[in-house]
Amino acid sequence: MREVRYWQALNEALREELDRDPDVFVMGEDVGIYGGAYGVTKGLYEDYGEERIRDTAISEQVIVGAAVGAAMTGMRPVAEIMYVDFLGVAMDQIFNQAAKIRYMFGGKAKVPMTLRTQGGTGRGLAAQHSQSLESWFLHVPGLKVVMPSTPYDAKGLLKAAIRDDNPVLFIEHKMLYGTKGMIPDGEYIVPLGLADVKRPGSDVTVVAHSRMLLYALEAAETLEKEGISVEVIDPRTLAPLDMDTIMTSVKKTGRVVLVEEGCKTGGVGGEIATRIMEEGFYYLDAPIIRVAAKDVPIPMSPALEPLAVPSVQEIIDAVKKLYV
Amino acid sequence: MREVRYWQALNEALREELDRDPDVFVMGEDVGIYGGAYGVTKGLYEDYGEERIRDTAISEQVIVGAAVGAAMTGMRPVAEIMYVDFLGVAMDQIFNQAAKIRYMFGGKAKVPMTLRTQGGTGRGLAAQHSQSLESWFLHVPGLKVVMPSTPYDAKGLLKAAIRDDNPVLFIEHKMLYGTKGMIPDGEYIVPLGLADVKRPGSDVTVVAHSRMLLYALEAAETLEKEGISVEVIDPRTLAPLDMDTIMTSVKKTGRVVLVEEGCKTGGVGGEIATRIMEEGFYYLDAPIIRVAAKDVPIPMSPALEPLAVPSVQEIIDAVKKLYV
Amino acid sequence: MIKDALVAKEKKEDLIFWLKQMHHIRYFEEMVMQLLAENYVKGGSHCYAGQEAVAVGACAAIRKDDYITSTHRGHGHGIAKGGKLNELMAEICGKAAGCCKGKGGSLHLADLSTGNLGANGIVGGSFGIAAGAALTCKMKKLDRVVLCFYGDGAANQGIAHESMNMAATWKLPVIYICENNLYGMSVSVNRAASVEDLAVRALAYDMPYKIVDGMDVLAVKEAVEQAAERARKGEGPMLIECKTYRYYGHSRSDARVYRTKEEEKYWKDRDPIPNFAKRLIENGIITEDEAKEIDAQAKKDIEDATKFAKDAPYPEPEALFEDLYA
Amino acid sequence: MIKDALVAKEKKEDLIFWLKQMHHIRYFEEMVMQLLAENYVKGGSHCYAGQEAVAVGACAAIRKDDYITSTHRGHGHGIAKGGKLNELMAEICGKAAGCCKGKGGSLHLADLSTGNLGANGIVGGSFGIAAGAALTCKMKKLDRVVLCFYGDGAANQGIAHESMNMAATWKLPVIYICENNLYGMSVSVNRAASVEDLAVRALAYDMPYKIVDGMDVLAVKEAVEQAAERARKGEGPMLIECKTYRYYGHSRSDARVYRTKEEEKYWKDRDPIPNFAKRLIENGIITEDEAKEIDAQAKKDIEDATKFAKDAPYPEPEALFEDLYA
Ligand SMILES: Cc1ncc(C[n+]2csc(CCOP(=O)(O)OP(=O)(O)O)c2C)c(N)n1
Ligand SMILES: Cc1ncc(C[n+]2csc(CCOP(=O)(O)OP(=O)(O)O)c2C)c(N)n1
Ligand SMILES: [Mg+2]
Ligand SMILES: [Mg+2]
Repeated sequence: MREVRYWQALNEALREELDRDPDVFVMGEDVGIYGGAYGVTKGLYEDYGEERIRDTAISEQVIVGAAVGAAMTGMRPVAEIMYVDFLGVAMDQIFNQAAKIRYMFGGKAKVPMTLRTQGGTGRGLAAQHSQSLESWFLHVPGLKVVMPSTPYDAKGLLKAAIRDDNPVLFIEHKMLYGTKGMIPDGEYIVPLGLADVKRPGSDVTVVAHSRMLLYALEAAETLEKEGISVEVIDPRTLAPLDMDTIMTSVKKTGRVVLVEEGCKTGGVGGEIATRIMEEGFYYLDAPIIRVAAKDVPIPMSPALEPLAVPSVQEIIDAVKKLYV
Repeated sequence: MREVRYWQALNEALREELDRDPDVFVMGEDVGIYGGAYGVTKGLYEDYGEERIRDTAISEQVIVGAAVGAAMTGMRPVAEIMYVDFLGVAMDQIFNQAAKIRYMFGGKAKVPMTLRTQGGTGRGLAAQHSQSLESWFLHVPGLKVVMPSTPYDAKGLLKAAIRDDNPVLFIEHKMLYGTKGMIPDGEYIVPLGLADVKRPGSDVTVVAHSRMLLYALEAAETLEKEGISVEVIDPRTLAPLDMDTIMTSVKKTGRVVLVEEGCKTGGVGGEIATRIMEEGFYYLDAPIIRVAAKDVPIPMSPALEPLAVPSVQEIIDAVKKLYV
Repeated sequence: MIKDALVAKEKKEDLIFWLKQMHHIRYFEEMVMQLLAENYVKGGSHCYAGQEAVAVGACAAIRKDDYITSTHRGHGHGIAKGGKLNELMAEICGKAAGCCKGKGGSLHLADLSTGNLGANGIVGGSFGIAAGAALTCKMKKLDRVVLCFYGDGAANQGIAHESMNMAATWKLPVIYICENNLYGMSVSVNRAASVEDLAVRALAYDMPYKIVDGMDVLAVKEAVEQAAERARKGEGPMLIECKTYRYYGHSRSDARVYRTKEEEKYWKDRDPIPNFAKRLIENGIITEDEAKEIDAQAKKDIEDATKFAKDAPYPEPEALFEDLYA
Repeated sequence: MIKDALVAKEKKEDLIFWLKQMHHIRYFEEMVMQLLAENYVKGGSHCYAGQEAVAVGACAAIRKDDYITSTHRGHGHGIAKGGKLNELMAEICGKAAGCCKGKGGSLHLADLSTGNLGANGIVGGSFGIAAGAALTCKMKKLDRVVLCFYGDGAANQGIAHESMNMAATWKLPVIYICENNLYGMSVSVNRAASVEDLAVRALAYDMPYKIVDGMDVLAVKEAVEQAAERARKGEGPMLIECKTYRYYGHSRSDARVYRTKEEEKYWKDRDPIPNFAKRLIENGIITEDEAKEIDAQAKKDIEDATKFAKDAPYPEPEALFEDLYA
């Protein structure tokens, strides 16, 4: 085992897959010389050359579209869209093309592509560079959606995504790139569709993904001291969603807090809460609580940005509210 | 009162607003000579001329973008995107521009535009012409989302949308254009943000919008005969969502079925179910049931298309399941 | 006479094959219109009749393992690229024996086994796919090209611009084939675009272009052949604008109020099929009787395909959940 | 000497004003870089230094009630269009006194009171807004024009194509001002686009175009003036490509590995500010001392604005929920 940063874990995953499979290539804005806006592709251009590490024009539609076309004809593109906020520019290519082609063509095509991007708040970048839009993509059958919270998961899941024969949307978090964690020395894969119990507990189930997982762990630590044992679950992939792991926990605790960095209305929490209600209504001892971003665009001001999204304290308060 | 079809009601709303306010104009693909793909703008080109009824190129990004720019500078555009499925092409302009500009600019701009479109299944048009994507837009603060189910609502809500100072996404349904209903002779407005109890009842609350409202009413009729009294609520506008009307009903019935034509995962139902749980968990006598489309793209085959979306029978079955 | 030169350089069997393919497309579309009228077929109904010379000429210029991307008006492309008539017609009818198992229908006709990467319900939706397929050809050194069919209306989509710029910058083997049939639905090309010839858009990418008579199968073939040769040599994309016309309305519900009977007549007088038959007769390639026979055979092929399609079963309900993930 | 002719036709006070505006922008950006380094400002950090002649020259050519749309690199546009320095600096700092109440910050600097329809965090995001504002001007017969600033990178976005086609087809009064600073982030213009001059993209819309020295404020002004005159007459849009350079990296974190010191020096030798000051002195418009005084005054203005911004309070927490709906 050794300690790496989140961005390095991703960089390693790309290198290993580029080494393993000549059909894998990387494409996107500033993924080449620049090494990626957040450094994930650092050094790849130098080591794999401009044919396999392709700097593109600022043309998100054709970045995604070309990934679809290349995937259909035998390549395994790993395309990058610099911010999840920019997916809107290429939205049609994601949900109408990448996600639907296999089904529309009666299973006679496959689209093995990975679309990397990153989201979230924390850098004062305002409303068009700070969003958490993952919930939209749960509503797109045909896509898989991955959101790693640790370096270990980041590497293992990215390798799984690249090897998957379906279009995978892989959403990183801008505030996680610098975080550190242990990974094995050798190769490993984290399969898509498996949640992870990041901290076992017995009183309350907290489900959180991406950066919010770290907040949830922090909240759990504090609550532990106050005598509340929190089980923290990271779904890791939102589609497919591992409800089994979540329900096992809910059946044990009967109390649930769902945390996400996206806006509450129409968010991931509503979906998970409803699934829990559908699958285990009678296990619930209290209504499920959602802790999510306020329903506003993310403001730039440092005085406002942190107020727009959940804080550790809000998670703590929500857990305690379950006992009132 | 007089009977009109849904498309005519919309057409009247456009005419009345074009007459009332010289800043109102219509823009979109084939809204002119052709009269709109589903006939809603029939005759407007002849009566209002090509300056105010603008046929555009097939350029969805700039259709929405130009509507934003025109709205910011003093016009009240009513732009049309032919199918809700095509919003993906213009997605950035909707959620990053139209919806956020006012907030990002500290309230110093307003964007009074209406974006008309239509969705839903029923015509064998397959995966890219049959979607119900409304749930995405609940997750976009700054937008309002309207989905009329009757000619009366269609006219009154469209007029309200055009007069609203905010961007309004107005989603019609391709199978409703030919449906008939009564409307008053004189002018009227249906305010945004008010749900409507389309059928009072005492045992079960069914919430349904757009075409599914008709299905829900049909199911309610059948169930009445079997002794189950169903209250059918049409939210009419999904954002803002009138939870008061829904909760009043839930407190009375304690049993809820949510119906929608979009895919279940990440749909509107999850949001409403969670809101109900948050606001009235202890009133619920049984878990809320969602009746929604299957999580697949809409297949073209007439043997499959109807299976992908809810049927009246499915709604009936869901209501009965609440009693098991 | 330049026309004769074009005829002279082709093999007789090929000329006959192309004539027959054009007949196939025309009869296919007439049948689709009939099935729509009978309400046997629901769904998309964008017929290709009138434009046959474009698809047939363009596909005649490339190889079996080359790729094409198609449009919402894709029946002609599917036939010209070698799709099986039975499977295509069954697909239109939503049958399990269709080339997409009845899930795609008219708007999503695709047949990867013939290199047809699919029709698209999104106008402009295939531009990116074409660039991506060409990227595969380049990166894997496949010596293949991609024909990207698109309409005059689609030319105004943003992704057209992005795709052409990518292909030109990376010298990808794409041949952009603009089927300028004068209208995008009801909007005439000169109300939708500010240029007379959409071909000049190529100047924005330093890409060569050519404008050809889209009613002349051999003219289309020649232009595409030249473009394909360039592309295979690694010299990058080219744009070919084919001036053509669709004979039916945009779709079943179209009353065609935006165009005149005179205009329709002008173009029907230039019908690519009888004119090509006549030309083959005049050039001594086939006799009048042979021409009639080809026509009759094509008609029968479509009738057979239609019988096949009608007899074929619909997909089973379980199919709803199949083919979503690989 | 052609330069003299351009100077000669302007009023002294205007020439001085433009020089000062350019200084304002430069000092503003130096201050922003400093505030970023101090970590007093977070967020976007795309500085306009080096490109001052474009914003100032272009805005000098239009009227107060004309509109502009800006980009992610929008500080210069905001100043040139007449934004108050205090409000702009306060906005960058996220203060309630900012022109967007601190909600937009650098990436969303907007000031509708001066006709600035806003910076945009989405590259290309303003193209549609520009067309729409021009549509308002046309429909309401306002006799106004819209300047649509965009970068060489943004030129490759699909919406650029759609906007230009709409403006050209409808003869909207938009002037597209391409600020070609050779790079979109790290990707040089010739790796992102297949044409040497992005101005030729205008050919795709039958739109006139002009290429000007973007380091020469009067050359930019002259070109935009001519374009504005055309546009006001209803003759439609025009594209002006300004060759320019950004002096800092793309953003704070950019190590500029993609360009050479020699290239940077080449462009810094052509710095629009000292060169313009020199030209005014040579033409006898101002003395060296006056030039120094203008410079010093501009510097002080920015210091004052910075003090204002630093002293200004942050928004109250309630502001989070304000200004969402009208
Ligand atoms: C993104 C998108 N916008 C609009 C439509 C509706 N639509 C389908 S075909 C068509 C006209 C296309 O015109 P053109 O590209 O010239 O092709 P043609 O129909 O003439 O073959 C339109 C507007 C669509 N399917 N997709
Ligand atoms: C849609 C979108 N894609 C990518 C980005 C990230 N990005 C911000 S600025 C920039 C480069 C823009 O280049 P150019 O248009 O030449 O403007 P410049 O920065 O040179 O002024 C990029 C890639 C973005 N903000 N929006
Ligand atoms: Mg056309
Ligand atoms: Mg640039």
